[in-house]
Amino acid sequence: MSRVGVFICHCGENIAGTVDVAAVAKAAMDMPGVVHAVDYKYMCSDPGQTMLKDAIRDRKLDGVVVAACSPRMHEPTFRRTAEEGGINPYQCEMANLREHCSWVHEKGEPTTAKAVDLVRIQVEKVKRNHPLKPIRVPITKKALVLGGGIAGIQAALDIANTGSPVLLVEKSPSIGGHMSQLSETFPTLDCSQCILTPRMVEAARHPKITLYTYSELEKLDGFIGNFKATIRRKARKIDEKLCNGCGVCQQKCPVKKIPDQFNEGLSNRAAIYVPFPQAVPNKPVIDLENCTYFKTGKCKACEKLCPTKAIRFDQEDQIEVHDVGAVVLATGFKTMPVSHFSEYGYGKYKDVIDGMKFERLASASGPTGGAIKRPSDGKTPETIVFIACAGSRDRLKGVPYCSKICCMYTAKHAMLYQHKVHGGKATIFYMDIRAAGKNYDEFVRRAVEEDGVKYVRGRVSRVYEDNGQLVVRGVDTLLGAEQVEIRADMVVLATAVQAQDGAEELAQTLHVSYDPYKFFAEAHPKLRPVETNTAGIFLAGTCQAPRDIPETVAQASGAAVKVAGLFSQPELTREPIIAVVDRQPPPVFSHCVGCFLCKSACPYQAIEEESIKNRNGDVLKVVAKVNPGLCQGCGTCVSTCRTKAIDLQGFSNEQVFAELMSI
Amino acid sequence: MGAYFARPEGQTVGREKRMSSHHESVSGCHSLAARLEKEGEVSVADCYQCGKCTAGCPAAEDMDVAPSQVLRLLQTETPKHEERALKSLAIWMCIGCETCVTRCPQEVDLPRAMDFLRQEALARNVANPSADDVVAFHKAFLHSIEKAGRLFELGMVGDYKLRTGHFFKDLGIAPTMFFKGKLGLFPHGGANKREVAEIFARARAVRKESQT
Amino acid sequence: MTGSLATTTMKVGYFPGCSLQGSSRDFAESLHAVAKALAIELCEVPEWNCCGASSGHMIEHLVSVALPINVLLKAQKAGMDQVMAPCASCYNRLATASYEVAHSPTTKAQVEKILQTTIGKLPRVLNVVELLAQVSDSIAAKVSKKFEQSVACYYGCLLVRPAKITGFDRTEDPVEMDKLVAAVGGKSIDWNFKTECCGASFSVARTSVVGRLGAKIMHDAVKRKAEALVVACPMCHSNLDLRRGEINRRLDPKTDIPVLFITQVIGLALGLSAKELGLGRHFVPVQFPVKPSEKAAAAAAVS
Amino acid sequence: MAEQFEPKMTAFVCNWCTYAGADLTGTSRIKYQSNVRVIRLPCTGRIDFMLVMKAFSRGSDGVIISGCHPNDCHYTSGNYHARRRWMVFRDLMDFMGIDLRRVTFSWVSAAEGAKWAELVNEATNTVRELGPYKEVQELTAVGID
Repeated sequence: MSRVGVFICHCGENIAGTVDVAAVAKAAMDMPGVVHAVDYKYMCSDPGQTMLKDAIRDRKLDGVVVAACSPRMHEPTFRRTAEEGGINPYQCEMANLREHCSWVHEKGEPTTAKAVDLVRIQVEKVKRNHPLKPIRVPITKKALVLGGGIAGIQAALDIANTGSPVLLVEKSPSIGGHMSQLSETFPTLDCSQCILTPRMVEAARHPKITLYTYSELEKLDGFIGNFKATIRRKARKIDEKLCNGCGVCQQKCPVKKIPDQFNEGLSNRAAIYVPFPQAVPNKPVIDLENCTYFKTGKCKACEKLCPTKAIRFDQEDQIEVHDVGAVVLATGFKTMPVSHFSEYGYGKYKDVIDGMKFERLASASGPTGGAIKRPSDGKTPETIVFIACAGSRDRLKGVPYCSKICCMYTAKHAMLYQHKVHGGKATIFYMDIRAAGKNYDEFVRRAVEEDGVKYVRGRVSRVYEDNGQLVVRGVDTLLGAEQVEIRADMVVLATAVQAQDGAEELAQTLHVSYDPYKFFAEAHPKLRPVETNTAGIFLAGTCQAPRDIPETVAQASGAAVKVAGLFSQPELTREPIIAVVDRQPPPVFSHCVGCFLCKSACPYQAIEEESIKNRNGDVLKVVAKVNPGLCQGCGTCVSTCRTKAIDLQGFSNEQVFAELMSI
Repeated sequence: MGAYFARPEGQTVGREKRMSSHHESVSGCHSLAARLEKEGEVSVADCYQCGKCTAGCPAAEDMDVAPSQVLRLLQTETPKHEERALKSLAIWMCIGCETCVTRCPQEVDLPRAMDFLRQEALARNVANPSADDVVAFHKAFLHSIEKAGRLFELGMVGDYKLRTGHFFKDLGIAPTMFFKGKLGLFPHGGANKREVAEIFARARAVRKESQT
Repeated sequence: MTGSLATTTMKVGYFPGCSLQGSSRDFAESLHAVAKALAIELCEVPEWNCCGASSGHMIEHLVSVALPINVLLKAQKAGMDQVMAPCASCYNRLATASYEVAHSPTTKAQVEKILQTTIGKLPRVLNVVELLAQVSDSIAAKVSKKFEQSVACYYGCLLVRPAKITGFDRTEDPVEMDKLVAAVGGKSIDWNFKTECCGASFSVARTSVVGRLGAKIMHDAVKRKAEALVVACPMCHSNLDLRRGEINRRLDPKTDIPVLFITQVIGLALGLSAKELGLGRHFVPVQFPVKPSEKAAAAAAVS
Repeated sequence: MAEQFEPKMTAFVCNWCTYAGADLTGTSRIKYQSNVRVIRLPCTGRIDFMLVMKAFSRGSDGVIISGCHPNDCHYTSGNYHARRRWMVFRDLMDFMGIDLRRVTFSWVSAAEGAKWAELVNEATNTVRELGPYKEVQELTAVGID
């Protein structure tokens, strides 16, 4: 005969405001097996938990139901408390009275009735719970970092500095990411390259970091502490050991007219190329689409002229499999493509460019050596217009969210322009200036007060070309919405930040959740910002949401600490929510008939065949056996089993049926 | 309602809730905004005043109140501002070219709102006097259809002139139009006049009851 | 597929609209002539009524939905699965009305009450450009006299906006008419005001507005060496042709480039006569600078 | 006028997508009808369709089944098994005379709080239209269970 205790949480007004908690407690008292039922303001508070512990002792409870928020929130908390109270943690269940009841229904009788039902369901379940022991599994203390931008580099360095080895995987030929393309950075205007390149080199040199550039993650199997990562190292078609990065191949390559991605197409590169001078590693790669040899079978100029004979036309992609214990996702962002802004002539007029292009124009290492020249004719623009929110906060053509970084980098762009083009006129069309950050608003004010940047509050409706100039038709809402027409030499769009191409597919390979805009979802919006719903996989930087460099670096370090914390434990304890095959005394041995449907259903190859032998070693029966190390507890086998010989601890048939019976 | 606004999944319901409830504060007296949402299925709350509509409006410079400001006047949900919107010349200068709604980041159907305001202005008899000629034109136009089922241009223009007294305007082109066979002297048959007249009558009836 | 459509007679529901019976007879004439040449049979919607045009939706919204739906119901009764409305304004009203009843249950209920019937699946609404695009292959095949002028295709408002109703994928820079012009050997220039408004229904009541907007449009077209404007909307045509005086008062130098309906352009290329195409009805006379090829032809004729 | 019939709805949801999604519905304070009682399972793959039968025999008027979208399953393929099993089972239920309009099978991800509310409301409304599931309940009354 079980002695269950029920504890109903008010969660301040969150639950009590809608649900008649006292009534629920009273109803609970009448449920068979319940010997103790109380309601309290904050169950998760210290006195609340003490109350729970005391009750377990004094009322000799063998099971507790905490009716409060979502188990996804506090189940661990209360299970720990229950354990401290002296019962097995898995004798504690939670009824979700907040997320699934008080927050989603109007105050009233039916809502309270539902609350009672939710409690009854858990009471019936907990009566049938069995004490379980957490499973202990070893940890591979090696981390995989996906993405070699500033987020990935920072995370890799921080993890490596705690002594654990790191694989840093970057899909392009060099690490550095978007930050390596930036000219100066807000709010300090220090040069991006100057602060980033040392980090890139440090990462490359670090004894604990292995760099996998021009590589991609193919597959990730396993679970926290025990992942298997399959990595494809794309063929650079050169021998990295022999190549000394002298660059002769690039100079001699006959194909020279390929738009240079690093310079956003503002300059050209060869078919064999190093993406940019400070690239890490400083080794070229052959781009197969454009290489004459791969197109026609002739040329091989680079091979002939390479002083170290490092060219390898026959080199193939390599697949490597690595054991890792944790994964940090730092795959970054992309900016919204041209197609979205036909009314701004983006993609039609050469001199309507986006922010990244402007960064390259303003960058000392850029195609113009840092001089602001317009792409069409190389003329220095005397008037320039910046359009904020190009695609951001635009339900119709773009994305509804705010891209967060545009206000600041647009102010920076205008400032850089004013510094570089004396007497130039910069105008910014904006809706709101979102400059919340240390020294951010000061920075924007500086642009206005010291550099004379004109801010016009209003959106631009159209941009068209006329006599070699761009006519910008906007509005000044602070003049009671008066139309403004500016003839500009160049227009810069602050295009929206979007999730990286392929983010969705990656999320699916890794089983992490993502939001409607394909940004990876954090485990909790406030309290678990760098974790994902999948244990052992963490987030850093813009793959989770638009953010600037300081935030990105902070989050990357945060993710690193989570990894370090994980690696600091001798071994992992895992929820004992796993399947078990029943065992019976001879001559039955088990209800399992050995059909092994379960084996074919199991996604983790956790089902093994066990032969039951007699003393003389003759096989009497072959039955299924679950490998607790591999089983993840999805329960697919349970519903597949014909004889109900497999059951899932914590969600057993008995328990689930009991839940149903109680409704 | 949702049909008019395509949104990423995971937002509609929340909005439905908000939209149906956010006017309850002004219970009893129905603000124009509330009625526009009910009768015209346009939510002025969606407008965040970026001004893109005004920026691209071909008629803005003939307006006394900019298009985005017209919406602003409705957003306050105060009689004083609503009256200013109804009495504005702007609502009559709107050509209905749909440029604004084509570019509005929030998909606010401003032309539809303008239609609503024009009807309301006429119903309350507060249409801006300097828009008399525009009003006259539309009335003459519809009157012609209501009578003949199809437009009789010469008749309509005549009617318009009577309503406005612009007797000599356009006399320059009329004869040429006539001789080039562009101006018929008689109304066109073919339409079912009675049917059309009834449509007008019932439409007005339905509109009335929809407001009560 | 389009090719086959044209070789066998193609039937399509047809809603002329009021202005094609009056101020835009030239549009009607050219349309019928071209349709005939392309073996397209235009089946007029029986007993059709006016769509209400701008005035309808501007001051009596329900009427502006009920009238077009009434037309579409008649078309449906006559067994038409698509109705082509040459006038951009009519097209827009018909399309908008069927969009509204399809997407707003309230409006649907009201209109059903007004028309005292239930509204089922309505015929699809086509504009003239869509129709011609469907048979552009056979147009190209039938060209007898290349239309060698370089023109500015002017789409205006009601043909392309709003996209959710008209379904034009490039609302800001449509190319459908340009393609047709190219199909008959013409050159269409790239310019700025393809979809800028010309004043539409203000032609009578606010001629000044039409003058101002029209001037802006003509100015850019002329500056970019357009020898003619090509339109698919009676209102655009009358605003830019009929009101040319008003426009020229704001232009220096004044311009006398003609405004042609897309159907007239195609008609000329198919070798139809100026009379058949109603060119004589224009205010701004339709004449083009002589092309070298024509010179050659003339010379050949003489010798 | 008689009092409106309020159906008993039972939902079987997976812990990782739909349960989380339903939590999001809560955190975003999106209201929906209170008829539904949620049974939380690790994965839709765990759903033994005997559970669905049981739910009906225990007096549920309607059942909702929801998990991760295809490809997004936390356990790689649980939802595929569920879907496959559902396909087969649906015919069986149909054969047994269970009214399939009373069973809603859907995907709701952890980010689709609003979708959960819509799903519950639609399913509940449909079943409310259909009325109480007398057929089955009478059977169970006479002891077939």
